[in-house]
Amino acid sequence: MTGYLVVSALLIAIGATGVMIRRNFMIVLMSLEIMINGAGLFLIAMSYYLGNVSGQVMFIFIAAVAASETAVGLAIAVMMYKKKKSIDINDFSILRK
Amino acid sequence: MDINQLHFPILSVITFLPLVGAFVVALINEEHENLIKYVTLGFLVLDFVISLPLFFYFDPTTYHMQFVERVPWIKSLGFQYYVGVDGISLFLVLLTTFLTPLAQLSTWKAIDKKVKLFNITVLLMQTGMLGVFISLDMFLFYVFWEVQLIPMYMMIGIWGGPNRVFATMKFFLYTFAGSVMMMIAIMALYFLHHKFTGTYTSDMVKLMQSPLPYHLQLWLFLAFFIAFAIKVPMWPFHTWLPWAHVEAPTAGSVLLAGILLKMGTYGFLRFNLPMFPDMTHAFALLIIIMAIIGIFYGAFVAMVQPDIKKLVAYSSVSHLGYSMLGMFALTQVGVEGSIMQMINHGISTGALFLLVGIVYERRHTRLISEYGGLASLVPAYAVFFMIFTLSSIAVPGTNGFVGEFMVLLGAFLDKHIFGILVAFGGIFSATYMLTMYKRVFFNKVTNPKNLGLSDMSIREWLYLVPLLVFVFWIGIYPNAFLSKMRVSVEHLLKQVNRTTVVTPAKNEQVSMVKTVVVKKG
Amino acid sequence: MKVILLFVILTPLIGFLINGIFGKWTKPFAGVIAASALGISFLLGLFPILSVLHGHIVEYTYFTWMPFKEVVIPFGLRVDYVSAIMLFVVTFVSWMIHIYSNGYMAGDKGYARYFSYLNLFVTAMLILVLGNNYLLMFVGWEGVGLASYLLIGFWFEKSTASDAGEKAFVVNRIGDAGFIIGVLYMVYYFGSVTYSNVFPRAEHVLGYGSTAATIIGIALFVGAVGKSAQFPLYIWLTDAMEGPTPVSSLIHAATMVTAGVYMVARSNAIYSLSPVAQEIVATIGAFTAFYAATMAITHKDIKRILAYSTLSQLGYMFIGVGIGAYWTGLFHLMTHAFFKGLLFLAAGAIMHSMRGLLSIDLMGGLRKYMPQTATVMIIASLAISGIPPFAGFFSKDAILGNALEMGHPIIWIVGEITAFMTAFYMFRMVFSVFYGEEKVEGLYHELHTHEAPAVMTIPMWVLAILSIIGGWVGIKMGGHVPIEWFVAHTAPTTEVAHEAHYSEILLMGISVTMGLSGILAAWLIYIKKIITAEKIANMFKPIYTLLANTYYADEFVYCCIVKPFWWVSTNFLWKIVDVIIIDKGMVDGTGWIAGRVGKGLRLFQTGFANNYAYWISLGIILLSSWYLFVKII
Amino acid sequence: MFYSTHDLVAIVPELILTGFAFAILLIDLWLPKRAKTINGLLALFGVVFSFASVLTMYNTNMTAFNHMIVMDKASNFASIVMLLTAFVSIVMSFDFLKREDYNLGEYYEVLLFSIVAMQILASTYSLIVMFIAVETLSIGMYILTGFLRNKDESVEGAMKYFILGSFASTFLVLGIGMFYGLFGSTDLNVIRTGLTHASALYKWLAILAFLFVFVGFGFKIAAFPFHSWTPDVYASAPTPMSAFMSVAPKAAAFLALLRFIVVGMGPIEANWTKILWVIAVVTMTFGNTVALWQKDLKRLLGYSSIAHAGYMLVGITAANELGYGSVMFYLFAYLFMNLGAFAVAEFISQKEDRGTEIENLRGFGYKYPLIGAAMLVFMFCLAGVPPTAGFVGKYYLFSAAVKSHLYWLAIIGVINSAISAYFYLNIVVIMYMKGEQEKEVNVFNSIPVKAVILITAICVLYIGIFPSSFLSAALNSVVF
Amino acid sequence: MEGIMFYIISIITVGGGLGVLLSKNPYRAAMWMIFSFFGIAGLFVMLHAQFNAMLQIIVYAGAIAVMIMLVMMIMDRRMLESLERFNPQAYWPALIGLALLADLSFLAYKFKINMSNVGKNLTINGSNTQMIGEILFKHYLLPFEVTAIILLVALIGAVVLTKKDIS
Repeated sequence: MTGYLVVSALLIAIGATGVMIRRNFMIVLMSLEIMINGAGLFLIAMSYYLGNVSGQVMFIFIAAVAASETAVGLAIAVMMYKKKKSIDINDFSILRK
Repeated sequence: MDINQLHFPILSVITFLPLVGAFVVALINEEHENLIKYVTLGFLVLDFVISLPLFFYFDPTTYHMQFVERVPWIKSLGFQYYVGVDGISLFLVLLTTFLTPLAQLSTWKAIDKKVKLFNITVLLMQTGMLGVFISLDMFLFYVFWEVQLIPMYMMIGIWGGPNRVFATMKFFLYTFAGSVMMMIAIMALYFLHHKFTGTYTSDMVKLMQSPLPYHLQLWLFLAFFIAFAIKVPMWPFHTWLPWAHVEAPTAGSVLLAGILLKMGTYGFLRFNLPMFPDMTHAFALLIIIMAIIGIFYGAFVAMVQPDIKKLVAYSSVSHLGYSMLGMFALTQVGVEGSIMQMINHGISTGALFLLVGIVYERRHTRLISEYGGLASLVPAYAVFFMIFTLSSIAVPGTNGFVGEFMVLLGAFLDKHIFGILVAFGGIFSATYMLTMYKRVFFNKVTNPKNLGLSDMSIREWLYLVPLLVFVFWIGIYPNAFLSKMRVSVEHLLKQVNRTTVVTPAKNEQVSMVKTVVVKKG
Repeated sequence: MKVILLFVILTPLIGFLINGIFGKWTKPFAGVIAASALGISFLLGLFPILSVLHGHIVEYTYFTWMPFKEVVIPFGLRVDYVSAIMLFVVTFVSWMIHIYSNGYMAGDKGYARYFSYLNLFVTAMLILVLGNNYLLMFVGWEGVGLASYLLIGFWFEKSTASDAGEKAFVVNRIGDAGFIIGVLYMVYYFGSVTYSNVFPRAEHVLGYGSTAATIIGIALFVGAVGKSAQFPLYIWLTDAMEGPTPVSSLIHAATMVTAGVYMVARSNAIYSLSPVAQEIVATIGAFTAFYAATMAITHKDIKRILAYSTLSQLGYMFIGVGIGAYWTGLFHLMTHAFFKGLLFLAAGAIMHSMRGLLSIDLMGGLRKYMPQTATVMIIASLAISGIPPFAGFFSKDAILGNALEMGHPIIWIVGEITAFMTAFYMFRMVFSVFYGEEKVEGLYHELHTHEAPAVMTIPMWVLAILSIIGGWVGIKMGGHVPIEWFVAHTAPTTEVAHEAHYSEILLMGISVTMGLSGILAAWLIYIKKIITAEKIANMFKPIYTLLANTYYADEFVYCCIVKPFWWVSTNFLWKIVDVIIIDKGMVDGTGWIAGRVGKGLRLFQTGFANNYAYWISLGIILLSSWYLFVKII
Repeated sequence: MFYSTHDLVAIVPELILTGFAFAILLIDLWLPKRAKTINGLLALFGVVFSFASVLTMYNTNMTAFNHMIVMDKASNFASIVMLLTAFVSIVMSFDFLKREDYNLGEYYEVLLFSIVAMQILASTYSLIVMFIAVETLSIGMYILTGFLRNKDESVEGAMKYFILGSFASTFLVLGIGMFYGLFGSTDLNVIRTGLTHASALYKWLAILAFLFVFVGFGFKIAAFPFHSWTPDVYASAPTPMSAFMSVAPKAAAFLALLRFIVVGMGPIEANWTKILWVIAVVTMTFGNTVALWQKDLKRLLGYSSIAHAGYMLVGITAANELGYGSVMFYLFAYLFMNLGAFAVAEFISQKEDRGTEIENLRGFGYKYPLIGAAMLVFMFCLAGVPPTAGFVGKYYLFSAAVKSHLYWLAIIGVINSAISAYFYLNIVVIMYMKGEQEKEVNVFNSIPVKAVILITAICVLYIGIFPSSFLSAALNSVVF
Repeated sequence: MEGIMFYIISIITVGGGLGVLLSKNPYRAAMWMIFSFFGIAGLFVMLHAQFNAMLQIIVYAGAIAVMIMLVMMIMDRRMLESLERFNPQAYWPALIGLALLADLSFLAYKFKINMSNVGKNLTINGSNTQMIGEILFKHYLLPFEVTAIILLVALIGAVVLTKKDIS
């Protein structure tokens, strides 16, 4: 089990690092996907080791949520692009302090 | 046992009448400034008149709360709208109803902008101040305690001097910071009372009998102490006062000095003394030392102030030091003297601020160095100023002497050294007041701007003469006031001494008594 | 009688109120109103005095002034043997001076104000004298201080006058603190401050020679030192001469300053219990008597000479009450009231006609212009110098004689030396002013110097007569001295274990010799000019400078007390402790810290989305690792 | 396991809103541009009907959908808060959208769906439902934040909100997964039973799981260090939505947090109180101290809402009935004061939703006496000065802490409220004490907004003076 | 055998993730992401979650990746490729990421659950899909419905945020 959990941990950490260090909004979006997949893997692993299918059902919800999130995220990306012709998140930092 | 000998909610009426007045004034068009002033004055005077039966129907033979009203308020926690007065608060209520109309009268010309708002503020302040003195429910007390901060804040901030924003912020934040500590203590008291007696109540009268163990009293006492010490203000919590006084408009200073500061001393009498008797004894020495430092420190610093108002402000620190000293001497005459001193300070310092306001209105400066030789230009004004100066420096025959002597005696009977030390305070109060008087009123007129000064108008006479009456009334026949507070103060001291009554000589026995108390809870 | 006694006080009070409130309208008659108020008061006062003479002490309580649980303070008036004397002296001398003032103050723009103050003073003085308890005495005590303050600063446009007034009040306050401490102790020990309660129980409660009695005695005496301007609190009195001269006469010579003596005599029951306190009183008195006299010798200003002389004479009185022979103190008080009052009035008359000039250097031969004034002045000077049969002789002799008898030889010697100096400086003044040549050519002519009007001279003459005959109550008649017998009802002379017996005649002889030799010395120097004053001054230059500058006392007080005090208050207490440490540091500092914390935390909000994610991750890491690594492992 | 109409009864308020949302979705297509206000009115009706249904069923106590959803007083109370907020926000939106020329039906649809999500969040005992509800609500909020899509700030706000929201929700999923792994279910009651008998290791793991779940909730309620989006988003979102966001999602999230913590995490109370203690303290301090430096009213309110979240956490940390009740009461009180304050922000805002700098309030109290007075009331209320609802709320929060002997927490809390008084009062200073405005400031003269301001001010005072009934309702609502 | 499979798939998964993290070019990153998703799907299969594995491939590797690619299509290619790879201060957030990894790995190491039913109860009649359907519609109906709302909201949102300016 630990192996799956470690993979899940790796995915989450990689995704989180991506969010923290990347400037390209699209890649941030991808990193978020990776993260949520890592968490989903955790759930599925639990489901398997518990012998309880609920976890798999939950993953479906999570997938749906992730999809909607991505949709909105992409909409935001388009907005950003329209606005500044750039999707560098550091270009969007007038709100501060 | 509560009594309401009038069968009429007189306290609520006097408290909320100004609020009604504020609404009425709010409805008047801003352009009718005179109408606004008269309506406001009318409400305030009416309020004073209605409050007079308190004095005449007050039963001086009982320490129980009188003119009581009690209505459940916040049922789920047992908070009540519970008001009443005893011999301690009676005079503060009357002082409030008495002083506010005079203060308002002083603003007739001094406030020339936003007159409507000002008068509303005064009326609201009146409600807040009266509420503090009549509340017998802790929560209600706290609500009023904070409520009156708002109008004062507005008053200093809107109609104050050039540094008004800083001053008013300092005033508000400092006192607010102190009073939130009190809020915690009020909560704690509420729950602790439940712990030891099994009932939830915020009824102050009941809480005064609450058996609190020694270690818990400590923190509660300190929390209340901070709130009240800032309000009084005791040295070294006083630094907001000069700011606030200097920047406040005349009426603001009068009400601030006359009434708001009394809330601190009143709070000590209502909370710290009866509720935490052990701590009162334990801290008495410390507080007395602070009070004595305050007396001298206030006087020394007042002596060198270039600004009349600041001088009077520092003198307040000194005067209220007397009040605190008398209170924590924990002798009958000391506590009575402390209350007298509160009243006196309200009258004489209030009057001094009014007087400073009169000259400020004409010259728009309060620097002592701008004046000189006024006695020959405005003799009537000089006479009034002299009389209130004398009252302030406690010349016998004026009210100041009665209070100060009582405090001295009270302190002396507690520990000789206190009385002896403080007896010398009079030297310095005379020094700073008379030096100021000399520099303002005596010598030759050096500043040609002063030559055009006009003497007091009828309106100014009107609001100073009542104060004058009290200066001599209290000075010559204080018994009218003393007799009404006697029993209440006796009862208060009984409460303060309730734990030490049991063979105070042996420490072990005292602590035994305390453990019993703890176990009961 | 109850009402009469009350009206003794009320009449001047009413006069004060009339002139004080309606001064604008009563101005033309202010003097008349005030003087007649005093006259009525004096006449009404005779009733209780007569009653006392018949052996009935008059005491009434009018209402309870301050009822405390610990002590009840009534408002009551009492005329007994001691206060009867005072009542007489005060009302009578005041009356005379009121009359005199009508002439002296004529034309002053503060005419009504002046008389209202004067009446206020008398009211306060009468409360002081007649009050039946210490606190009421204190009321009067401060009240006269207040009146004195107002009157000294009467010409408030002169900065010296207003300064002097303030100085008087503040210095008196030091004494008052002592007084009030004494009262506090009294409340503590007796539970009462009423004379009739305290004195009979004093011995029982305090005990002979007890510390308590000493403390009370000393504390009260501090008050007396302030009010009666004894060393070291005398500094206000000479400055007080800035006031109108009748005021100096009434307040700073005849009545108010003697209140201390009256109070010590009044408290005889307590002083008699404490030899230490008595010793202190007498020593301070003797020292002041001598000390002030030395300063009087060098001064040139008439009023200041008289002021120092007052200090000196007050010292005598304190010797009298200090040694336990209270009657002598009171006796000298009374005679002093007459002759010193007169001296000041005469000085006032001179001032009046000299347009305010006071230096003896400008005068000389004034006798020709002001014969009546000269005469009364000489009478008074003889009285103060202790030449029989003038009043001063009897009282001074009584004091010095008793001092020796009670076993205070040093005080006696000092007293006798002072007596010599007194005679010397008094006649120095008399000779310089009234005899010899005109010192400044044409001055008198220019000033239209003339004799004072009748309204001024008549009171002077009345006092002059009293200065002569006033002392005769001190002549032993029928086995006892009348005044001693009279006073002893209330203030019996302290009994001394070893009373020394000296020949009364011898002592008198020494006193008279001292007085006469003083006059002689003055005559030799100032009339005969055997040796000029300047030469003597040059011979003892350092001493002369010291004396002429009044021992630099004012300078000392200014430099070592007032100035440091102001400096510390301004630069340390106010500007550093208050403004910087407490206000800026502690109060604003707290707010400043909150602001700084906010400014620091604000940096978290960089505006970059990545950075926001750091904080979330960091939060998770910190929170979870606390449990992951710290809590379990 | 079959579902019946019984189950639907439990979600009637949600259904009503969903119905209206769909109605708007359809009707919007046929509406001409000038009649778009009908959308708003429909949404308003939806809220009102939903509100009415909540009120009618206020005392119902039922569970449905396999215990996934309940209808109890707590959820109803929270629903009331949310619906009132929604009502007010919609009223505030009418003229706002017209002015910004964004009068789209989608705005109201998303809003209504968000409320549905919140209601579900507030009334569920299942962690996974909570997660979905949180996400639905978040997505709604992302959209509404970026609604003024031509505005730089809006885009930026939406972007940040989106990134951070998704980031945080991952941890929520992780936490839920851990709970699922530990107890085989995400139902809070099951978790509670499991925890009661759990071994030390399980308890320890449960604490960690709690932490991860808390990240999700903490993000929604803006607790430090998950707060960072708040000021940016509040400052950038359309003002009515900032108002909405500052109250409604918080109410839902707080109730969910309460359920999660009190019901689910009851057995490990000792642990989470410690964690929450720290978080509450830091959150309050952060919000208040940083707010000291703000120049923009909306941004200031953003920081202040962080601080207020901190205060409410104090109530949860107290871990007693009084504390939970007072959190609910505080939400109720906070609704009026914060909405009022945001309404004032809207009142002074210019086209493109700009111009909310505090400096623009200079002399405001004299120019608009009534609205100025209302703002005064809001400011004192937010600072916790009586006689306002804010004071009563704060009083109960801190007294709950005191009741649990968390004296230091209460003291830090009150010190914080003293600090907060500075910046709230600073607004009063600018409104009343700094003289007149030099430059011409055109206010947003919208009658609904003014009405909102005045009515909320009255409510604030009314609740402050007569809190009794509201307080008992709040206290009774949190009996789980 | 299984162990080896696991390692291979894990390496694919994590490697894909790292690819996303490190590649400068977003198109390439998207490819890495799909790579990773396939890996995850593989892991799902190993965990007896066949339905989810399919879902993973369809939804993530299919729909989502395609959407991302599509959106990138409409953007300026040069802009996308020219963006800076990392934040200016990318080092210490990377450390935070490592710390997070350590944290989570330790947690994973410590995480113990009741494993008496490993791999059981995941199918009905050997069909994982049927089991999921049973549970989904019998037990998780409500969240399912809510999921509908979320998708709807996302839909509306995506439209409203991106459609052409109204004016």
